[in-house]
Amino acid sequence: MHFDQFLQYLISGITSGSIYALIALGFTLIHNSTKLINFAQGEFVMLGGLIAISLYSAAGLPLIIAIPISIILVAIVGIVFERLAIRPLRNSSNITLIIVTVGVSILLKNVAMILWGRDPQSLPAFTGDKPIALFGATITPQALWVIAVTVITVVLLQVFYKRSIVGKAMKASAINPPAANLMGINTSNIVMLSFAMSAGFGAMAGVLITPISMTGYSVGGFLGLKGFAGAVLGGLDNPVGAVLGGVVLGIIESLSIGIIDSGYKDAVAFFILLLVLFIRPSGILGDKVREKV
Amino acid sequence: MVAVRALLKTRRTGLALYGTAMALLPLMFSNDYYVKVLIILGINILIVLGLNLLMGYAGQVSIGHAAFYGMGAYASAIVTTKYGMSPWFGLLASIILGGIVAYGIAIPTLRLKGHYLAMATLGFAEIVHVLFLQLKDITGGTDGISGISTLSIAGFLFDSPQKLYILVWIVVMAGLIISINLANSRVGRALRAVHGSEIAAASMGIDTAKYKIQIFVLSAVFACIGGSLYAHMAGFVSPDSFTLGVSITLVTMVVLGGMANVWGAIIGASTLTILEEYLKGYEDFNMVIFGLILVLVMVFMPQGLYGAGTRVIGLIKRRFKLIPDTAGEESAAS
Amino acid sequence: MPLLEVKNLCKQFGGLTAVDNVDFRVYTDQIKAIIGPNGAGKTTVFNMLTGVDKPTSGKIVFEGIDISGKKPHVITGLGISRTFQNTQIFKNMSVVENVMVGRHIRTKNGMLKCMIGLRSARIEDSESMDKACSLLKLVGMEKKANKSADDLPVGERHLLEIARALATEPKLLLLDEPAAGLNNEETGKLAEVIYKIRGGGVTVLLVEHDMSLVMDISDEVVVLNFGEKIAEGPPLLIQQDGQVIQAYLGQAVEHA
Amino acid sequence: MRKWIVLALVLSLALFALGCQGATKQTASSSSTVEAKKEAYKIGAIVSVTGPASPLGAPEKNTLLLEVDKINKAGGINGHKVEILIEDDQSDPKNAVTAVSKLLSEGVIAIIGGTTTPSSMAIKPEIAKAKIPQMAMAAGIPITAAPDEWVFRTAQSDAVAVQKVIDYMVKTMKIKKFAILSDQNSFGQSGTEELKKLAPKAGLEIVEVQSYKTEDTNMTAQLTKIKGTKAEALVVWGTNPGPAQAAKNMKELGITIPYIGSHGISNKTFITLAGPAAEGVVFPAGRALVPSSAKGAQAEVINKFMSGYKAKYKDNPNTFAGHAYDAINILADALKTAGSNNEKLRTEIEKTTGFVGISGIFNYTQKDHDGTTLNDMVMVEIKDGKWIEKKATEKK
Repeated sequence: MHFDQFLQYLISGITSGSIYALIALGFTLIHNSTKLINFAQGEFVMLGGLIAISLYSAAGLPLIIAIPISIILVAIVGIVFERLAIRPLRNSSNITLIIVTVGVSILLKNVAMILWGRDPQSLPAFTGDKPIALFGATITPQALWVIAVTVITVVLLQVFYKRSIVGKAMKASAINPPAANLMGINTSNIVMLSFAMSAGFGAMAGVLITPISMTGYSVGGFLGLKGFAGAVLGGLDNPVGAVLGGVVLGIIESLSIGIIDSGYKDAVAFFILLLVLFIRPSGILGDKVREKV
Repeated sequence: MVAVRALLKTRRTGLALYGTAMALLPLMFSNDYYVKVLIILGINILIVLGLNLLMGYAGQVSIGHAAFYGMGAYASAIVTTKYGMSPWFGLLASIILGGIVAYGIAIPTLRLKGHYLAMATLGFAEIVHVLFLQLKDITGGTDGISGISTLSIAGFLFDSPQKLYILVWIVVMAGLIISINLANSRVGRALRAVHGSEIAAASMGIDTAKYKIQIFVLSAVFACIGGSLYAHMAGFVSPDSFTLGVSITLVTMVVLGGMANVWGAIIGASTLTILEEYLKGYEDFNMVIFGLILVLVMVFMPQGLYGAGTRVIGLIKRRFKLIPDTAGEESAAS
Repeated sequence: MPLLEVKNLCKQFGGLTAVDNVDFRVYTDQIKAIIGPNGAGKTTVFNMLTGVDKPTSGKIVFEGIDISGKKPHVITGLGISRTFQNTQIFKNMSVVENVMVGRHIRTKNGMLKCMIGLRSARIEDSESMDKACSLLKLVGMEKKANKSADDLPVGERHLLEIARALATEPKLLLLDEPAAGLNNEETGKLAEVIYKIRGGGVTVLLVEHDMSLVMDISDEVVVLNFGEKIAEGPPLLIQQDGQVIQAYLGQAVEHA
Repeated sequence: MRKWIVLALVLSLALFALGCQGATKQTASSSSTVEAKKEAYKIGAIVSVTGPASPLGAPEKNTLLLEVDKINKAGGINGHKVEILIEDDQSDPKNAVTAVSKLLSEGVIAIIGGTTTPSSMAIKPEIAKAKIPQMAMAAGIPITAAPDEWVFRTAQSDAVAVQKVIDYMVKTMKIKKFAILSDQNSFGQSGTEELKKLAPKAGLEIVEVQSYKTEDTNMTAQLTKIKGTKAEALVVWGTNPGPAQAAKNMKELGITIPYIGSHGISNKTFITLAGPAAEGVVFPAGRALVPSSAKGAQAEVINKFMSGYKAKYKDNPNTFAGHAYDAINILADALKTAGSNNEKLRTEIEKTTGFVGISGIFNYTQKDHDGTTLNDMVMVEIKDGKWIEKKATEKK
């Protein structure tokens, strides 16, 4: 393998990987406040992309306005979702809640199919689509957008968790909801906020990747799966881990195409994921949880 | 003691009732379609019974049982079409293959907890799915395998849905009896203990790893038998039938019916299978309605259909003072 | 020969030393208590005795067998059973079923026999049931046998755990703060239960914060502070030990 | 406990009864129930209206409803109205297996379907057992492989489309080496297998075979590998949106070798999605795409169908809609002379000659159940966002 080829695989992997990373972040957010896996996470991504497309091409709004509106609308969807389907069940078992998110995901996906049709659609790249050459490899400006936003988001999230009161409250309510409640934290609002944020992040990811990969009603399941895998690989409770996991997953996929065979890329990626879990049962950067008895 | 005997007796009456009813059901339909739906229903019940033992009793989530379902189907398909062996060898092969693979994957995987375990089983199923697609010489790739022969006993061919139905329901009844026996036995309690508190279970002398692996293998074997029966009914298998979506549907059946209850598994599998079949006519709105019903049921009946039913019956009993208040408390609390 | 001998037991979590070079012995038919302030390493010692945690170094000898680092279910089989500070009852089962789980190690029917529902499995099951009922009677909970364990108040959860632990037919019973959350009357009952257990030939080692209970029932007391043993002896001596008073009792008084 | 069992029983029975009733009601309402003097001809169809194959199946369903409506408005077939019962297999052959029994129990005289190769294969044995004609709309080779007494196909077999592509590479482009990038679904894999089989016979060398999952968001890694080879052209075999993604990624990587597509991209969606990257893409398609390439009668048929479809569904029909059109109309033609007798109907379909359809001029025989030939496809190039016929003679 030539160096420029290797570099291209790497760039290709990082491009897909940062898409997975952005979605993985959404998983971490909800997991960090509820210990839940939200199977509808991918649908937020899909909704974000499709709403932005409609605002841009049907309503004729400029991107800079269409994008924030789309993110806000999806965040509202997240809030409604939490209020109607998650909140009534806050005393139920985790698996029950997960099945609810599965139901919501089926619902959102198929409503989107009726609203937007079956064909995927695209958005123009934010800053042109002329590829940038880099040591014999190329990268698109939109991929740089994705990478930059991922990095900025994860830094801001770290600051948010470590410095802000709300962020600390979020972590506290995940670790021990009754105790957090006693400390005067409104855990119910915290959960709602985390759903809103997670949905918003999902929508942002959707908007960012639509120019790269196009968005149709059915992309949610696939992207959600990759995001979930990335989050688990990195450690579900750690945003930095989620980003790392997503990017590593993307690079593994890309390199396995280069070295092995594209038909087996998903198998290779999941195989490595399993290996990592067998060695580190809580992901690369995940905390080892000890049960207190 | 008396209570235990009484319980055993009702259990048997229940089984006999359900068994006879299900055996008589196809007599009501001369139509192949209904019988085929009943066969699929039977296969789903079998798999969900096994998955319920794993998830509901032992508390270990698997989002990868479509892999075993598929492995059972492919093993049968390959053994009968490629090697021309008797379908019974196909069934046997699928049980052996499923058992060995499940055992191998269970040892490292079941050390994981919660979502990590869920992801690992999911990843395993995705790998198996890729293998179905890519090992073209063995599996036929996307086109799948056709021309799978039908089962027969001593010259009696199970070549019509009505005949195959009998076999499927015998298998389902066996699965049901096994599940009921296991659920209320020493091993069943050990499994529930692992679910309730793994650390306490270990301190009570339960080899938690061993039981987790055993029940995983058992549930995988149930799924493999289901797959094998499916292959011989349909005569055709392809990777499209064993996707992540199928794994998730199976988990949904377990939770919807009510976990850790054998009858809950039956209710869950029956409701969802029939609902899916019923909604097919709605085409574009099919899955919208399906998703909506799923969300509504879970929001209003978080214990699943069985749990909600017990509660309603408890309320009715108390309303009409059929039983003293104290006993009512018990069912309301559970 | 002591029933249990702990030699130079150490446990480190990362850089933190939770248990540091602890020695003690428990003799048959004793009631022995381990006391110490929060974070002294008492529960960690229990976790190592029962195989939940592996010792970093040191030895645990039970009836002449080195059990350090053995798996929990193996140790239970040898005759050590325990209860938990944060009760670990099986909430998904009824009270009597909880106790029946304790019979697991003393019964034999495996997966296959249970699946088929063999007669031997059923006979064994009803024996487990009888035994469980008699143990519930011992702790005074026979009336709640068919209740869901999840509905029990804290105090009864501790009693249920004791019954469950006894069902494994232990030679040594470890009780981790059994009196936590109990009122005076209940604590009195608990003391009676513990005496009855000893009367039945089971040695008891307990961790407890309730000083009056400890001083009342224990034959001997071990005091831990910051993972180290600072004193060991009969309750009366311990109460007068300067180091103990300084490190522990004084502090406890302040807190009280 | 006992009450529970009873409840479980009642519940499953009730739901089941409900299910059966509801399902039949649904099929009735989706068919055109026009008062008929003679008994209506019931035709069944198994189509992937939802699920991953829905971009193919949904237009097929639309077309079937449209055409049946047309036939009935024209007075039916010899006075018999046509009733079409459409079942959705949700792109899973498992559902096709139950759907076929449902249709057979309704007493259909022929079944159109399935949309995909696996579904078509899954229902083939059952239909053959019932001895009624099956009109498959999928391209996989094994569908019309023996035993093929009862199955016909209206999609151009993959062999035809692939041969067209190979001829184009050999005769027009005059190249020796090419690479393949295909979807991992049945459409892409069937095409790949056929390319692997036919290319060596034409003296072509396949230097690289890559694939992608239908939902993949980025194909630059696969393309990088192809870039490193000596391929002179890239053949991309898949349905939307994959091939559009590939076209865009090729541009980004600066890969300049020609892009040859499959008939899976013979629709406007590809041009919309790929944008400027679609320019210069060449692919095989039925003549419907470039009506000017069709002669006389076929041009008229195509134009009429396209305007009719557009008027009703506000959308352009794609290749797959054409397969449905051909299937229902060939059946209708055969029914005219044969009536509903199954043996006669099959013989009549086998006698179909010169049927002017969307996907080609169909000539079935007892041996050939594929109907179409190389001549029924043309190579099409995308220029300024429009389709033009790429004449084989152009470069000579």
